[in-house]
Amino acid sequence: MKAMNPVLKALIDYAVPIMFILLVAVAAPLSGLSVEFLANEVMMRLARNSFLILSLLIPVMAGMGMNFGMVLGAMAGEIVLILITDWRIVGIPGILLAMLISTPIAIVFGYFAGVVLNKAKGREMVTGLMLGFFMNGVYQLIVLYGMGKVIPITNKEILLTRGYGIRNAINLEGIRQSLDNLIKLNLFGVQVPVATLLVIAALCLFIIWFRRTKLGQDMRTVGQDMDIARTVGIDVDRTRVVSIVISTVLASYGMIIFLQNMGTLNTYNSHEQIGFFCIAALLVGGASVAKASIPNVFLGVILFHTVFVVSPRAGAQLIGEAQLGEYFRVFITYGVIAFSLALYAWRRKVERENERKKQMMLHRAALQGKGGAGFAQADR
Amino acid sequence: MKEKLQAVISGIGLPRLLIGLFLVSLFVIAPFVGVRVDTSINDVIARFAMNAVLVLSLVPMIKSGCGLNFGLQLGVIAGLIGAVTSLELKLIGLAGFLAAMGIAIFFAVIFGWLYGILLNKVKGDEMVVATYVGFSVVSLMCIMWLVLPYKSPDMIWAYGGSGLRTTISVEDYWFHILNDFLKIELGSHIEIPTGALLFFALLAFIIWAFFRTKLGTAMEAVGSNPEYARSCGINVDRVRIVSVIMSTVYAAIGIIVYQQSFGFIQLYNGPLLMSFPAIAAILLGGASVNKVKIWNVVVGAVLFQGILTMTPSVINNIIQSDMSETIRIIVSNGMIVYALTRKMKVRA
Amino acid sequence: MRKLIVRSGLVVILILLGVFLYVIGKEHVLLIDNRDFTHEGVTYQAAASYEVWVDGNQVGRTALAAGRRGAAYVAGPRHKIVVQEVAAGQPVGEPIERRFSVPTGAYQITINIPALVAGAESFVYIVE
Amino acid sequence: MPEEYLLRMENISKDFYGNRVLQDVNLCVKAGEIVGLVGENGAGKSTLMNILSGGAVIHETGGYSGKIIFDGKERNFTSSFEAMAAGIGMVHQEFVLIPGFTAVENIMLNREIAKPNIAAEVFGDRMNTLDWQAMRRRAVEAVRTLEVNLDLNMLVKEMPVGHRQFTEIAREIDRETTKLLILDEPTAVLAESEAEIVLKVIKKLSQKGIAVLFITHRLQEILDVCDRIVVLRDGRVQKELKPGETNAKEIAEYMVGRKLTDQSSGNTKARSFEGVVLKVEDLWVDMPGEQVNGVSFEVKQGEIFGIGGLTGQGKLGIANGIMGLYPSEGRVIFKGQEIELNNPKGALRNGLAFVSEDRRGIGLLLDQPLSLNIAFTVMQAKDQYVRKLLGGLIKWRDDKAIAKLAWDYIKRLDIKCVSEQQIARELSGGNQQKVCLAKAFAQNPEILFVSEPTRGIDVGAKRLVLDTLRHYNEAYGVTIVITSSELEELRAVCDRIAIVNEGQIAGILPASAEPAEFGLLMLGETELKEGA
Repeated sequence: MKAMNPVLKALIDYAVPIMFILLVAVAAPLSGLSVEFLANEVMMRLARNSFLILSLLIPVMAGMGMNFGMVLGAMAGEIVLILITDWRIVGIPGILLAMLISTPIAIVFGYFAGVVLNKAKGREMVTGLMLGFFMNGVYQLIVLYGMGKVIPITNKEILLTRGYGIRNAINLEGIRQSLDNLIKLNLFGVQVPVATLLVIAALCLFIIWFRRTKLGQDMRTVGQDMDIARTVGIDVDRTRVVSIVISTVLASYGMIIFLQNMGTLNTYNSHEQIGFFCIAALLVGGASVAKASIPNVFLGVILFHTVFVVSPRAGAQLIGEAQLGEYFRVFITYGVIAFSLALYAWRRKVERENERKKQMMLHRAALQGKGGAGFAQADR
Repeated sequence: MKEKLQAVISGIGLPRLLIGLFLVSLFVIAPFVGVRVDTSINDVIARFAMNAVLVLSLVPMIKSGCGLNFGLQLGVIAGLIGAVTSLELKLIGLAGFLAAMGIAIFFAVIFGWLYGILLNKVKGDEMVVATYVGFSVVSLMCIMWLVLPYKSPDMIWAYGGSGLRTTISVEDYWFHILNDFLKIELGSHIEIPTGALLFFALLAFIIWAFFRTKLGTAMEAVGSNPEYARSCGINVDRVRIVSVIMSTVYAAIGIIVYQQSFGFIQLYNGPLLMSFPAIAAILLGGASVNKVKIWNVVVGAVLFQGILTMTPSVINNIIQSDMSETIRIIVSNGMIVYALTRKMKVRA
Repeated sequence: MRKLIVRSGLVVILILLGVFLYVIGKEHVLLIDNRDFTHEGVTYQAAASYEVWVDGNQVGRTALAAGRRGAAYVAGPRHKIVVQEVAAGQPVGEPIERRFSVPTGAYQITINIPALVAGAESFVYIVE
Repeated sequence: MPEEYLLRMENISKDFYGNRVLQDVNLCVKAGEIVGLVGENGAGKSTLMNILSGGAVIHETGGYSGKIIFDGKERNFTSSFEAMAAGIGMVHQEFVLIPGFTAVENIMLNREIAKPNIAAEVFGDRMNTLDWQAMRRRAVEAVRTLEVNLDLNMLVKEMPVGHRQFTEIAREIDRETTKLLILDEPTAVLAESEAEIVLKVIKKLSQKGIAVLFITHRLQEILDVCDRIVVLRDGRVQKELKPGETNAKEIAEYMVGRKLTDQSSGNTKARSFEGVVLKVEDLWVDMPGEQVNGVSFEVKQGEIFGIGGLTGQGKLGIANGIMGLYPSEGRVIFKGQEIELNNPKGALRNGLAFVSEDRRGIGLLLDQPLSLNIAFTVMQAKDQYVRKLLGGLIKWRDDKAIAKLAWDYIKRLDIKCVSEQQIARELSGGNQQKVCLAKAFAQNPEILFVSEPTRGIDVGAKRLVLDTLRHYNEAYGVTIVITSSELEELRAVCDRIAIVNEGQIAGILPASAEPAEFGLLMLGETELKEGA
């Protein structure tokens, strides 16, 4: 078995980012959007999404793949934002208080998700995805039927006319962009929300620091080989649960940052797509199910969202149908995830087989002196 | 006595028991809150006939060890192409229905074959890959529905624009073609769609018979123990592809049966989440990720459609609010999560 | 043991922080009335127009004429109000500056300008 | 002055479900002493080491009787972590290493040195940051003790096998508390030059005062490094020997024992055969744990050919490789025709049949009726028991014919079952094995491979299975190749026996040869070495 050509290997490794770079290169000029507009859009989306996507990194480290259960965190964030809006807590204190209160909720959700995922080892991703759909029902139960009945809601503006249940869309006037506008800088015509970026930078530092802790090392161990981790005395299940809890809590913060930028909360839809978009963006950045780093996050956000911004316009210019671009966006989101997951699963299989062959060859070579067969044969 | 009870419970399966009791209690309560039992039964039967083939389509893949077919949408898409093309050809009645099926099966075989090859390459991760393949194909087809050169005025947007409508009526073509075949009316409120039920029975019989052939036996062995199957000289990958093609073809037929009963073809994002209710139904019926019997399909489809029919009418009358959608989400997705967390047999 | 103390301490601090954030982030709407107001038998008559600033932001775009009402959204308990009488677009006399605090529990709070100008303590009140 | 023993195991007995595997074993080790432990499979070596290192199996199966005194205190370890804490390190035969980690990370696995920080005050010690410098220092120190050249920053998966072994040993000796090191076949996967370094390391460790319990099947190694040799057989200490006062042959004799002589070859009349039916040339099989490294042998028409050897030496790989179940290379010629490797169907079609050692794994469809189990292979591979409908388009399973076939074998092999519809899972081990045999017989094979035919079945059934094989061979002239770990069994039923050692055939002897000769072959002692 010959080793794979390194150029080809790199090409396969980075197939998704390369595809997207090409896509951007073609679609951006076609869209006819100005560089300044694009830069502003991308900067805004970078600030809006990065925190959420960073929340995916830790479960990857623990070998649990893409945390499709991050929507649970997003739900926790939304529930709290509804409460904050009802209580009329505004500005930075509102955001901070939302984060503070969402923490215990996200911990409970994350713990639940972690326990469920531990029961579905080897199928974490599809289980996480279904768990997200399931919890969507629970979320509806809380927000559509519980709020205003069991959970007191006084603000009539966010309640449905029937007296309980939250409306489809809530105006987050009180906290709209208050983090983004805290420190704002204009760099060559690009609005830079410095405070948001600082928060994101802090999270990056946290992740780097976390990797260097004992817990981080344990997660890497568990991620590499659960059996060995167990043999050397690491509590595998607990470690996995903790990784999901951290991810869920971070996702709830990420959702709060995301929504303060958006300024409105689509009560029943905001979280549904968020998991797909974040995971697709991370994969576009060159991450895989087993390996994801901070640069992947930023590269991914920039590429994915550039395509997102330009594709409707490019579609309109090319075929005269803006709707086409809309569909195209959805298609690439799902397509990227499908492609990356399939590519990864396939490569893992191939690599395992190559590894086996390599070992066999080494073994033969070692035995050569003892009268085994020669290399020539093994090389076939 | 207690042990006996436990044995009975574990025999039926706790989730099935709970859902079954819930359904029975809904039927008991129904008359008291002003819901007619006969119309309810009629609805359950109608919806069963509408959905059962889609649920049935999951069987071959579960049997061959490919897991729950989260990529059911692939077959649905083939069915949609068949239906739309048949309408474009202006074929009415049985001819249209058969043409739709023929075209659908043709595409389903091709899709299933490619899909099967893909699933063989990602063994062990079939379900998650399948989910996203399903999603991507649906969204890709969204673009195709806009672009493909269908011309029939019954199907394209009225206001000049190109592309197909989101819902297309089959009223003038083959609406209720199966449902009305040998239809039996019991009183004024119960209509039994005999044709659709017979059609389901025929398809179920084909599956049953298939697993009594050499290839079917091999498929079952591949699903329960791929190593064993290989040691007996079976080409495991090929058998798996056959199972995927079968599932896809059945899904394509299933959606056409659904449309003739429902009266509309739903395009664009219509089929996006179609795999989940079907999967939930079969799990509810007692199947697991790698084990299934035909009666699981029947029991599951009845229970699941029963819940779907009864909760809106009964629950809404009790608490005066429409919780049916929420309950559907919780039951169907909860069932799937539950099944995924069950211990799978360790493969050799 | 030590860990328990640290942890419970942290929880207490976080709860206190939550309360603190609640108080300083709580939004109130100040209804600023330049209207007649009777309180404990004393009636304050609205006659002049005023420009009003709450925490440095002007209420409304123009001066508040007699009989008019303005509104300001503020967060937190402590605020500063500055009132300047105007006539024909020209300031009349010195601006009056008053500090006041509002209860966290109340959302709608009324401020009566004539009472404020007259130096009454009861210029801030809550209408049930 | 009485000598101080670091470890004293006294009257250790242990049974698994009434099956006695250790009987009154006494074993003492002094600090700095190297004790070699030898014995056949099933002699009780691994059970004894499991007891000593707190293996979970022991506790789950009801513990043991007897006393362990380690480091002056009586102990009863219930988990490997307790044993570790007390100072007993164990290097497993299978590496407990994370392939994607460096040597440092692996040496310090779950014993990382951490610096406290504020977060740890709240969230527990696991939030402490790792002190890489200190960890590296420790690893360097451990490797220096071994005096080997190991790149600490190299990922384990990129290391040669020998270096992985060093990494494992380094981890065990890094524990400052380690006083006794158990090495289970540390040289099994190594080339000779690497093995020599490991032996040197063992000696060095003993000079530093660490006691070593050394398990190996390579007798020469034991003779080279050990201070004392303990031979286990059938759960008892058969003999303690000093290397200077013994030789390989003597050890082998104690190990294999002479008990066979009276009973063996009783059944075996010396038969002679003409004509080669199966010729294997330079066969390599990549079966995990049972690698075959280029074996060549011939099987004669109509004989019963045995393949023996210790576990893990590759004897099981041969049949699995020929049947195409594991990736193989080489040539297999059956009746003058080359069999395609890596293709089970080809082997089956050519008249080869196989009864796997992994009965429940790949031998049976556990949830199917036994009738289908018997007929399945022949149906799939040869299209028998199938009714062709619509001109062969549909191949309908002929359940009637299958039931008839099943009943035929149920009677012939005396399979105890309720009916032919009974699920295979519900049968006892012996009856399951009979079903497996029936499955193979149903194919009317010209040559039958049977692996571990008596593993996990009771004594009466054992006899029956062997007799069945023998009868089948004599009545139909079918050539049979039996692979088994039990030498007695092979000697009782086979005509010739090949012994596999380290993936190669160490020698082929007639069944009537002396047990000790087989023993020597199993231990890799060729005539040549013995003479030297």
